[in-house]
Amino acid sequence: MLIIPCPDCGARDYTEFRYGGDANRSRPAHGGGSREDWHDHVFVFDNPKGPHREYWQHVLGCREWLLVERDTASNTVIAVHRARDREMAR
Amino acid sequence: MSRRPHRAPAGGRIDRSRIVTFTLEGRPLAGVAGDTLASALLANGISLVGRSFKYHRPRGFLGAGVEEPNGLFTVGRGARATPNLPGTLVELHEGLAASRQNGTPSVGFDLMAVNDLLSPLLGAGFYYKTFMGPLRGSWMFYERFIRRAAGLGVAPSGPDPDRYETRHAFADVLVVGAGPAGLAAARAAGEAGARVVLVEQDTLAGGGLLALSPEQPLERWREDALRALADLPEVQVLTRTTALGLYDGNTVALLGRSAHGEPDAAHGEAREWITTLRARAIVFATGAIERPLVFADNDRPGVMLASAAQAYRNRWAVSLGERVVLGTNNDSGWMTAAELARGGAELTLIEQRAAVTPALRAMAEEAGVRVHTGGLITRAIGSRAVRAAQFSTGSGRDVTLPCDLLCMSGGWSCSVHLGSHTGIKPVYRADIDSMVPGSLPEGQFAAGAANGTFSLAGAVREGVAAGQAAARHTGFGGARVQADAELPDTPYTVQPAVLPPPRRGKAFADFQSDVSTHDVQIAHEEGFVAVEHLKRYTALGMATDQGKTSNLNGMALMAAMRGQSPGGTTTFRPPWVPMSIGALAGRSTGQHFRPARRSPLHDWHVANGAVFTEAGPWLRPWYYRWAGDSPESAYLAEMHLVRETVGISDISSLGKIELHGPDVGEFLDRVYVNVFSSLAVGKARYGVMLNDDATVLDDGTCARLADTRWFLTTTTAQAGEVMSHLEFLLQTAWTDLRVQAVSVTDQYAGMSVAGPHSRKALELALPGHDVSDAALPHMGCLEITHEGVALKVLRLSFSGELAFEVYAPADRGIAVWEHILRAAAPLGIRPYGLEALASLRIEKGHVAGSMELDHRNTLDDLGLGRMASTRKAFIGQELRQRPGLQAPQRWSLVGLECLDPDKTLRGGAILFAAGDEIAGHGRGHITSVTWSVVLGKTIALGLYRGGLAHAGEEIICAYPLKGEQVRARIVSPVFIDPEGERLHA
Amino acid sequence: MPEAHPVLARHLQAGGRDGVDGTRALTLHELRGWHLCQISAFAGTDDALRLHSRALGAPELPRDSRRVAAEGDARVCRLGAGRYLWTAPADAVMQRVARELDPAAGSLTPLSAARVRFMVEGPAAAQFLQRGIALDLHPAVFAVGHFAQTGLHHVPVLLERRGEARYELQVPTTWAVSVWEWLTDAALPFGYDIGVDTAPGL
Amino acid sequence: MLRPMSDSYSALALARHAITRSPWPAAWRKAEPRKGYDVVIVGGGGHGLATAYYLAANHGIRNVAVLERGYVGSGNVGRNTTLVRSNYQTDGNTQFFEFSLKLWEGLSHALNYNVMLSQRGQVVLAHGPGQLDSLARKGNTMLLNGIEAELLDRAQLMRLLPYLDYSPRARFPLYGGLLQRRAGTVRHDAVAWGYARAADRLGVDIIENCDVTGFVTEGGRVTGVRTSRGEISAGRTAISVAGHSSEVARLAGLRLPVESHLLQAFVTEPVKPLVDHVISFGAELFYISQSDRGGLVFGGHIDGFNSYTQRGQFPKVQTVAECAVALMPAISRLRILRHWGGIQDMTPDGSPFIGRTPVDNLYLNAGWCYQGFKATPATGWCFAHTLAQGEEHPLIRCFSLDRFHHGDGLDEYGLGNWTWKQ
Repeated sequence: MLIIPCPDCGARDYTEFRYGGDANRSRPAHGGGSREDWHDHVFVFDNPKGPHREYWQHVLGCREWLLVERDTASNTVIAVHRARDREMAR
Repeated sequence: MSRRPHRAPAGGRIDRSRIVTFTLEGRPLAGVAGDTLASALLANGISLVGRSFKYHRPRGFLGAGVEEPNGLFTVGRGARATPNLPGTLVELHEGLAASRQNGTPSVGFDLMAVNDLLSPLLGAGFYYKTFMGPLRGSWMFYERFIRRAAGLGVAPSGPDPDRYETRHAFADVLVVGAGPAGLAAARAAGEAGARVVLVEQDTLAGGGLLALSPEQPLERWREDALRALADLPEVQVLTRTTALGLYDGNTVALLGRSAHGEPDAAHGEAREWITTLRARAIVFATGAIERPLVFADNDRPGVMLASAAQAYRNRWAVSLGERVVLGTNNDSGWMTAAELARGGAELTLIEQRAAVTPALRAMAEEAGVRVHTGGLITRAIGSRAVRAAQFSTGSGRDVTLPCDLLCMSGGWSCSVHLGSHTGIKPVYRADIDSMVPGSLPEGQFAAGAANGTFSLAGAVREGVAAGQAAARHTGFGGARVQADAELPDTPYTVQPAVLPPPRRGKAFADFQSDVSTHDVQIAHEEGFVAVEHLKRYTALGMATDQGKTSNLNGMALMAAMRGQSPGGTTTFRPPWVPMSIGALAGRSTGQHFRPARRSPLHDWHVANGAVFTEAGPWLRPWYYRWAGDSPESAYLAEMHLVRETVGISDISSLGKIELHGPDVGEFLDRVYVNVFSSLAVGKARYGVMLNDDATVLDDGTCARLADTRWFLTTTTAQAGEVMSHLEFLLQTAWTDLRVQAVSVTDQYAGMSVAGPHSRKALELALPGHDVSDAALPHMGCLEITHEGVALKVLRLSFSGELAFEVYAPADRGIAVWEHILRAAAPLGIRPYGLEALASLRIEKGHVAGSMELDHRNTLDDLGLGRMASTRKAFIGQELRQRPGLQAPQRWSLVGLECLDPDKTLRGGAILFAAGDEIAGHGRGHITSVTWSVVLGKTIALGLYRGGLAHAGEEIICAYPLKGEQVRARIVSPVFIDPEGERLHA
Repeated sequence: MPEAHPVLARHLQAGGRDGVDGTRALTLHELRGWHLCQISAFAGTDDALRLHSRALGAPELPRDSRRVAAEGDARVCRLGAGRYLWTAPADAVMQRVARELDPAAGSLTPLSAARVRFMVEGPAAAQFLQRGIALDLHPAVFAVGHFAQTGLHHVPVLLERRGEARYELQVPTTWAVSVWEWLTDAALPFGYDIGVDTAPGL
Repeated sequence: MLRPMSDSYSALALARHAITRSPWPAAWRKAEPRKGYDVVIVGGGGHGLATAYYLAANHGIRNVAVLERGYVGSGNVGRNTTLVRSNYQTDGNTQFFEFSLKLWEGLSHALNYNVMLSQRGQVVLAHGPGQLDSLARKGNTMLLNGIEAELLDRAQLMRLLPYLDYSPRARFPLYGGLLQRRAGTVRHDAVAWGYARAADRLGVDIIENCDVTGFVTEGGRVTGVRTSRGEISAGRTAISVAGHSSEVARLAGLRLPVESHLLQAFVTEPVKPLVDHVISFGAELFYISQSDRGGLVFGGHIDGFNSYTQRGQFPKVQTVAECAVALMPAISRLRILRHWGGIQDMTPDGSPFIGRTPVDNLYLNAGWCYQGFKATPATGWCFAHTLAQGEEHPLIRCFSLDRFHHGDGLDEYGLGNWTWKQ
């Protein structure tokens, strides 16, 4: 069982979460970005075998969107942050 | 079949005072409490227990436990009949009905045994080389016979009457296996203060100790250990509990089974249950399994693992032979030989090694075991029961020894499966000729035989160490454990089994899959030498015993043929033993398969003649019986009601979201294609949201209730998606926006009052509130309190009629609904269901979820392109400009009128222009169809290449599944009231 | 005033059942008659919301998402960032906050009808809940006064430990019947009594 | 170059070997890499081997190497649920998968290897009128493209598949279904072995235990590959490594619209014939059939998050079991013998990419989502054509790598633009 430590709720089974995909792609600014930027943001992935930054939302818990760093080769969770904290720190 | 009584008059872990009667193929038999089906059959002198998968050779029990490949039974009657259960794992219970499998007509006389004679044709991979002709499809002819011949038992035909459960559990330390190492580990971890769960697949804790006579002094150690565990409040010992698989996060799936043969399902007693246990540390004390020797006809009934013979003798007091030959290559074979000899058997030990320690010799001598060193068993003689063993002496002479039991002790294979399920490959240890666990990750430990430590004292020492380490890993350190001084510390040495030279007869590596040395030879010749190729080409290790006795022997055979030393590794996949599908499903069966979502008005619908239909998880009124007895007739009456007078419909399933905050307007401007920030308080607007890729995410309305308070509705299907989408944007992309989204879907019952008399209906229901066109114009909203109940009233229409949506707190929903029905009764108001709702919107040309909103279509495809604001940016704006999405030949929304009065349009029909060849993918398809009560004909919505540019054209709707072609005309999808006069009435 | 119709009304009439051993080791009750609402902050207004709501008589908003903050009869759970579930036997203060809260600081959403509350009680309560709740309910981990938002048979629920052998479950109204049917089926082997609690202070 | 056509497989040959006890030759040579090839195919799975076979058989290009990191068929060709079918509705998919099914129908003969195509028919179930309408759209499209299809109502379903749950207990009642009789199953390992043997006989070098570590480029063109067994030059280089497409493409500097996801598969203990069709549940993604050995083989949805672990999550095992019992209540007492995971390329629209890449001389076959196995022969055929001609075969033009730039996504199932929801 992939277990994700939610910063608010504690360690929970991944089934409490909704997957949100690759979080490494930077979203072009609203109303900005070329069609090419948006294409790459929406359709192209690094898809690494190894550490992967990805979104998960704790839908059955606090509903927080989390930024999870996980090794796709082992499913080891390396780090978890609230997405909003990470965004604000940018 | 021998009828000699085999049960010793005393001894064993059985209760002779409790006779248990059971049947084998209907024949009544008796065993005693504590028996397994296997021990009871053997005690009854029944040793022919099955036929092999491919060659249908007669087979007896090879083992006494989880490793058993041969003795598989169908147990139970009727819908409770369960095929393929190893008799060694079936606890005997009163009335148990068992039958043997894979014999035609019976296991005793099996016509399919002819396959054994044909075996030169049927070697590994034979089917890839033949059955191809004479025609291309010939395989389908042969396959029927092969399918009938294959398979083991017969599946039950009715629904399972038993109950299953799933559970969740947590532990600091999980110890798997309650043998000496596991008992010691659990105790050590428990005494350190950790919360411990010790699981044991057997009915009793003790592991290998259970195969020793209960009169032995070691029994005291076992009892002491169990007593110590019972005294530790945070230690749980679960017998009849098998660890099936290890998954990520130190999660182990456990299968528990009821001690009762026929559990009481009516009172909720489960037959089996799956527990998902999350442990912070795990100790694998899973023991080891003895390996057979590979010699000709090593599969004859009466040829058995030495450890199994000892277990039958000591645990179940069943002595299987008076003249026993035991072949071995390791020290444990000597111990077993001595133990069996002490039990009274005349025992000859054939040891492949030329020399052993004096201690072993002395022990054998003392027990009266005759010994031949440097000897190899070469063949078992006998067909339905072994009569003699042939062996070659060290000097190369062949000797035949009469015997009634031939025991094999080919060394021990550590049970490394569980620890390797998450990808840690086991490694081969040459000194003990076995796989041992690979380098385990932090928090996982192995101890005892599972770890290659076979001496009792050594296993307990390792168990203690592992238990302490596991406890320490979870934050419990420092406890002192008393050493067990008096446990025997016998060494274990082994020499890899030598393959006897090829002889007549088949020498099996995998018993159930019928993989012999010959098959391994074929695989070798044809180049299937990689371990996985060997397994897939020969089926080695693929049987229901999952290769517990065969994997290592098969790999050793291949290594020998390749001139390599034994080694290599293989992948073990969960589960450790087969797991029933019912236990995995637990109680998520029948209506509990998935939870159902019910409107707050559900009880009213039930009491008032609604017929329900599934809409995703929701149960919604499909139609009401007042309107007719079938959906086809009822929905028309309900449509008439709405078009002509007034109806009321339950729309509680719509997603409802309150948005609060100073920046909601800006937020909505970004997520909807159209502008919301300019919306006045007291007004609502229809909006469409796109995904980043410009496909339509959802449509709905949003009302501005107050300056910073908004009320948004979504489609039923997309409610969850939209909520997450909004939260995602607020939490990741636009963290500066001061907006909070609160789902209020469950807070409010929603009802739509629709029809030309709907305003009158509301006036009657809400006296004192002004719902006139001036006070509440089209797309207006009001918050009112009526008789103490806060209501939201929105003037919105899905049907195209004058209509109002009323939202009331969920617990007042039925009261408000009934109040409206009562108040507006003079107008003839009635409820209408989903079918009418969905049909009315077709007449009005509104798109709907899963029909037109199917994640493929863009704003422009749905004819809504003009909604897109050019004054502000919105999600999906950029990718919407891609040429493929703007191409004039895209399929877009059209209305269709049926032109053939005697025919009907159908959803899923493919559209062609007049003159097109009716072939290929056409120019579009029909998405939604209804009979229009307004127009008196069938109408449809569809997607058509070029869309309304073809308005007025006559086209063909092809439905070849029914051999139909129907003419239709492309029209505006807004079939009624294009000017909106009804809405604005 | 139109009467309230609890969604479980029909189901609570069914009565209890004896378990495998003929006893009833659980009680499953519905709690009624309380007021629930969510008060919410916006980006950067959490502290302002705390001050303003407090000034209007709301209970102190907790900063921790694991423990229920009780203040008199009122109870508050922090559901997530800037979101607090406030439960009280009367709604006068809630209405005042709804009316007077600075709209730039936060907002209040009534949710009394959005959740159905169950009380699960009895020596087997934890064992019973572990049939569906994937949380460690060991008292050292989930002590009295702790709460968690989690899933039960695919449904989002809020679970609070109200006593050693007493748990409250909050279930979204539209899922409540399904969850109830699931719970009573899960309770079969234990045996159970059912009922309704309307007394305040529970 | 060509070795004599001895030891062709047939009943007669089998009898001859049985009598003489003479050994069979190796199914394929254990080839050593040579310095260079006209075409180098990275990936010795079903697709790579089929491509090599058709290069040799259809185009006479026999100087071909297939480089496999592990052993032949160690990837998804041996991990799937063995279904073949051509019930597709999207222009492009319909023609491609029907072409593939036609090739399946002649494959045992073409390869002289019995791949055991069993056309027992597939039924896709509908649980309501709306779902049946969308199946009708598919069925109509199939018929209009010369592919057989039958729409079944509930009564017909009850006759054909009497063991499904038609009782009022069923949470999602059965309403109807779409039957394709020519759909069925194929013995998956045999496909890899059969193509390997046939390609080998035409001179293709199949090189196992050969890990590609990089591409050799000259002036922006790929001219060879670096491997764990040395550098190999190549006229044209093809990537066909489902599950690891992104990792290998990255070596050439490419980022793909592909994510790797884990799909689990399950097999029960063998039982006597019970399920004579391939059945697909309609309420959730779940499909089941029975192998010739007697095991019930089934699968469900991907685990749902990027993964290269080749092992599944336990809750998914339970979900699949729930679907199995919901569909066929009698299955409850049968037992799962093994379950395993394969790594699957997932794409935003659920459709693959085959053809040229922005890098000269480098060709890509990736992104097959759930449908890689059934596509094997047609992919091999069309990819070989593309490699031989330097231009895409007409049947795969819809599968271009740059289709999202143009807004030409090929969305068969309408699940939205998320790789993990496809």
